[in-house]
Amino acid sequence: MNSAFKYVSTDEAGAITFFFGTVRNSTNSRNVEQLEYEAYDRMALKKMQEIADEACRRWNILRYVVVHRKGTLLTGEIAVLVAVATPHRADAYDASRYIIDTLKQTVPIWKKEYFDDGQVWVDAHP
Amino acid sequence: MNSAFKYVSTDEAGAITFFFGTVRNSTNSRNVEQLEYEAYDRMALKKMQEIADEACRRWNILRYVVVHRKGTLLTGEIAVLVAVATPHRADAYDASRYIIDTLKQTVPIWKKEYFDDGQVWVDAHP
Amino acid sequence: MSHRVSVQFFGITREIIGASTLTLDLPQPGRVGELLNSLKAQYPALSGLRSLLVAVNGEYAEPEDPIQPNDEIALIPPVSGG
Amino acid sequence: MSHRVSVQFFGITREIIGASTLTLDLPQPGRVGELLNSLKAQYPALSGLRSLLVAVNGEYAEPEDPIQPNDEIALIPPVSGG
Repeated sequence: MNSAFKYVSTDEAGAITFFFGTVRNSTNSRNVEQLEYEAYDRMALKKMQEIADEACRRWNILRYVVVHRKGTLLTGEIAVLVAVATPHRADAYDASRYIIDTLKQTVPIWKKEYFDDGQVWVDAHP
Repeated sequence: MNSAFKYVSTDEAGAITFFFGTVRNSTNSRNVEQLEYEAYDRMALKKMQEIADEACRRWNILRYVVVHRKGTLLTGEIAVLVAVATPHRADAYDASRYIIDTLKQTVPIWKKEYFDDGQVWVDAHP
Repeated sequence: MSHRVSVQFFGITREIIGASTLTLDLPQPGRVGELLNSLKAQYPALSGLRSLLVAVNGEYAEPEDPIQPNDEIALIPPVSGG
Repeated sequence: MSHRVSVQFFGITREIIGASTLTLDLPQPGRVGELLNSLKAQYPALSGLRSLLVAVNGEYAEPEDPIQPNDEIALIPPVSGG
């Protein structure tokens, strides 16, 4: 987090937003004990870069960081981080939200939730 | 920043947003050398609390931090920090933006910009 | 009959007035609008500001709101925090 | 005439197939839709997913897109990152 902040900081920035997706302890009131993220690495990195490039076309972005972890994560841990630095704050909010919304829709990463009584690939079934 | 993150982190949070307002090195292409913030302390704290309370009524906020610095700040320094933790990300973005937008409109804090050729109270005149 | 009120100034109004606090005599019961008009008459530069509000006890007040003795009064030029 | 393609599986499709990679014979020139149909016929549980896409060389592909030898093919069940 500190290194991401140092990286996006620049004298031209007036606004910096950070979004952290963290592991919640419950889904639909079932108790989540841990998560596991699996990724199609090559395509996930490519898609994340495409999303960041598109954000840079749409908004005046000075610097950004997008990171997604994989493997086993426990409650409270950070799964995804999006940091955006812009001259003015509307761009920082809009770009950050675009990046995380699009990432969740298109980047090939899969989340499995482990409950005390079973495990589920999130959103796999209708 | 780390202490703010630790404070807002909670096992029920799925999303945490941070907004940092930082000192930009230029305004209308004039070179800003430093800023000075002056506050009507008692009222500023009261107004910031009112804004946070209203945000907690409108959105499902688990934890928040709102901090505004005063005194002399140099380019790149953080002037204001808004951190919001919520179960779902839309609330974290909406609440964060509401808090900073309303803070800028209503909290009695004044910013003076120092240029190489003079100084100006921001937005004081039409 | 009049009463004295103490008024706080910040930012550009502090610089226009040349002081952080002034003690003024207001007709009793004073109103926020009267205070504003009296200050603008004494310090014409106040009228050049984009806006000028009065806070009474830490709350934005309307021109017709009364001012009581011991109220905490402050002039609020356009804010620019954040 | 047919050619062999290697297909990667992730998440729930990896569990349904029981493998991370399969080598399949496809009629030449194969199409994405044929690949999908052939897999769904062999593994009916794939049809129960909310969506099922195919990526060719790291790009989402349409059913009519061709599959060339040496293409990198992957089955993409509903994503849930973030």
